[in-house]
Amino acid sequence: MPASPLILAKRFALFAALWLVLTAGALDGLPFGAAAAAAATWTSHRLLPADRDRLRLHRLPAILPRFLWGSLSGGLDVAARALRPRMPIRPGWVRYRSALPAGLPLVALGGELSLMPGTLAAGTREGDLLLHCLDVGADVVSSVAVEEQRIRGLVAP
Amino acid sequence: MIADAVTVLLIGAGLFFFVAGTVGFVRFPDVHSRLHALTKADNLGLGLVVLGAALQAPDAATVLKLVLVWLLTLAAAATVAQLLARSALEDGAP
Amino acid sequence: MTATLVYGLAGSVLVGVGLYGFAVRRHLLRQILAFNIIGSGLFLLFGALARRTPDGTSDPVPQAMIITGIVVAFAATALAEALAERYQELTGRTALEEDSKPAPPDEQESELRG
Amino acid sequence: MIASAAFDILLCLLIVTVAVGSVAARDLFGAVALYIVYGLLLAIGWVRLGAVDVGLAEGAIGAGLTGVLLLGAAARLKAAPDPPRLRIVPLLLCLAVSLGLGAAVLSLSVPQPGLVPLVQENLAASGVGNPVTAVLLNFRGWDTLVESVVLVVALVGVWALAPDDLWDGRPGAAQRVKRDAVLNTFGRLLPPVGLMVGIYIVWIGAYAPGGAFQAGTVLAAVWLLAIMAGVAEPPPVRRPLWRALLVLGPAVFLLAGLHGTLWGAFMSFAPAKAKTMIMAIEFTLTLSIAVTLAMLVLGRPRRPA
Repeated sequence: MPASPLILAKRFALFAALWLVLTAGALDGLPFGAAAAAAATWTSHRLLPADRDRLRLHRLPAILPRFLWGSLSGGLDVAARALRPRMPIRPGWVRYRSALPAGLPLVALGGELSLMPGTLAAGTREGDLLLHCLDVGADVVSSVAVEEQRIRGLVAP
Repeated sequence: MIADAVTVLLIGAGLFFFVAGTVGFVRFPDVHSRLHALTKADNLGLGLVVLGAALQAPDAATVLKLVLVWLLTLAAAATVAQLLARSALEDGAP
Repeated sequence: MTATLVYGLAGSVLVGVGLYGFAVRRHLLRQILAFNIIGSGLFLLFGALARRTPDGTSDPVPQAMIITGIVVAFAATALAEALAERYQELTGRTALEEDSKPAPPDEQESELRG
Repeated sequence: MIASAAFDILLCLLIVTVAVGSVAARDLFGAVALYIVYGLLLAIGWVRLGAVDVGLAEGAIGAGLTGVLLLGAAARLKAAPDPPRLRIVPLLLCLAVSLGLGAAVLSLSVPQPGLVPLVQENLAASGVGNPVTAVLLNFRGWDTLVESVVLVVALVGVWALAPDDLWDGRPGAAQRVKRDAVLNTFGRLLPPVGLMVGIYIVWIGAYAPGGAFQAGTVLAAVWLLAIMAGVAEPPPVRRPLWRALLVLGPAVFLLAGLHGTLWGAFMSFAPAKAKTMIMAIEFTLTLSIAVTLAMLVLGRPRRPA
């Protein structure tokens, strides 16, 4: 499998940045950091071949505000439902046919949905994403479609 | 002084969401609804605690490290929630 | 000083809890768990006493010995678990025989050969 | 002061309650699950005692790896009927042991400097700034050397329990995980990040809490994750390279100790060289510990279920 040097370099830079965050840029740690980042890049190439660009991390800042907003409203929503005496939940299942391919893109969508208000992914069945909803009355499908677009921008199919 | 007050406020709010998530975990009727309570409320709770702790951090590196802790926990929560939801489904939970 | 007392007493109680579990429960996995509770209770007792320094810093020598102990306890747990599993494969049992009523010797032998 | 004492008391009550729950639990799975919770709570207790190195080791090894090992065992061992019984005589005996230990704690609670001044005086000569690492790898390097050998011996013991016809096999049982499933994808993403964190924990061990055992556990954990996710295969127990990895750390440790005989005595490091020696031992030991711990969790070669 031909590895793209550019993608390997990007991954190396990402791991090196992780090292700098962990060590607060300590100078005597740099040789160890370089070796660690090289080893991590090799491992990541073994596990996820660096033949195409899978993550477009430069798009992360663009979707961050909505993610934070979703986290906030998801937490508030579930806290309100849990604490109210009548506990207004209507749990149920929704199947969603996603255009995203299996593997990282679909798993990323499932993970994202599991942190957003009202939805929880439970893998796929016959290619459909199985979603557990805390309130089946809400318009789940259209909000899932919005999330799908955001993930599509971040994770290359 | 103001930073200290905001820290107390943020961490207090974070703890509130941890408690709310635990209440949901106890009250909700089935495995999958309980997973909702744990993922959403704890995600927000930890985020608020991290924010509160970041205000006390001596330098930017510590803030970044705290954010890293939050991100890794989120990734773990998002993955484990899916795995548990799947395994409960296959075990025949409604 | 309070921390030494609180955690030292908790360690003492844990040793008792683990010992009781080890004495009363028969399943080998439960005995392994109980043995680990005894061990961690002793570590806690040791670590709490390591905190008796006048300025409240923790003595590093006991800390190092406890870390060594935790790792050795894991190695022993892994070996004990492997023995328990093999014992079940060979005899079909998950608990050692009670000392008060030993199995007849010929039966024991045939089980071990099978 | 009062608030922190209240927290300690509450935490200890919780620890003891969970331990009792683990001993009294009806099913094996529940007993192991409570034991994992118990280990994590203990780790918090260690942090409260100012023993962060121990807290890391307890959380990673005592709760994490032991938990994975025993959850596997709970699935493989039959659940024989074993109702929790209340037996008066053992109860009284165990109570007596606890009371005796408690009395010892009460009688010993006089402030003692212990070995803290001695370690502080010699810290500069040890080559590292973290006193726990200095004790583990320099002042009491003997203990740690023998301990690293104990790990390998335990693994030999586990392997020796394999039936003859399975001896050549891969440790553990084969994992079947669907490609592109959630676990499979996670197992492809996390290991490189875990590798970075593991190497960071060995490196920081020279200055602050961390070190070979905690780092080795992190590396073992991500390797086990990759194996369980079906993206890596454990090597057959006969592979020479992997056997060399198992003994690399103890061997380097032993050589460093022998080198010390030139300087004065076995296991003594010249202060000028101590840092380099300790780093060389720490990194090779981390590698060996990681492989050994993971193989101890995987166990002997097994027949597919």
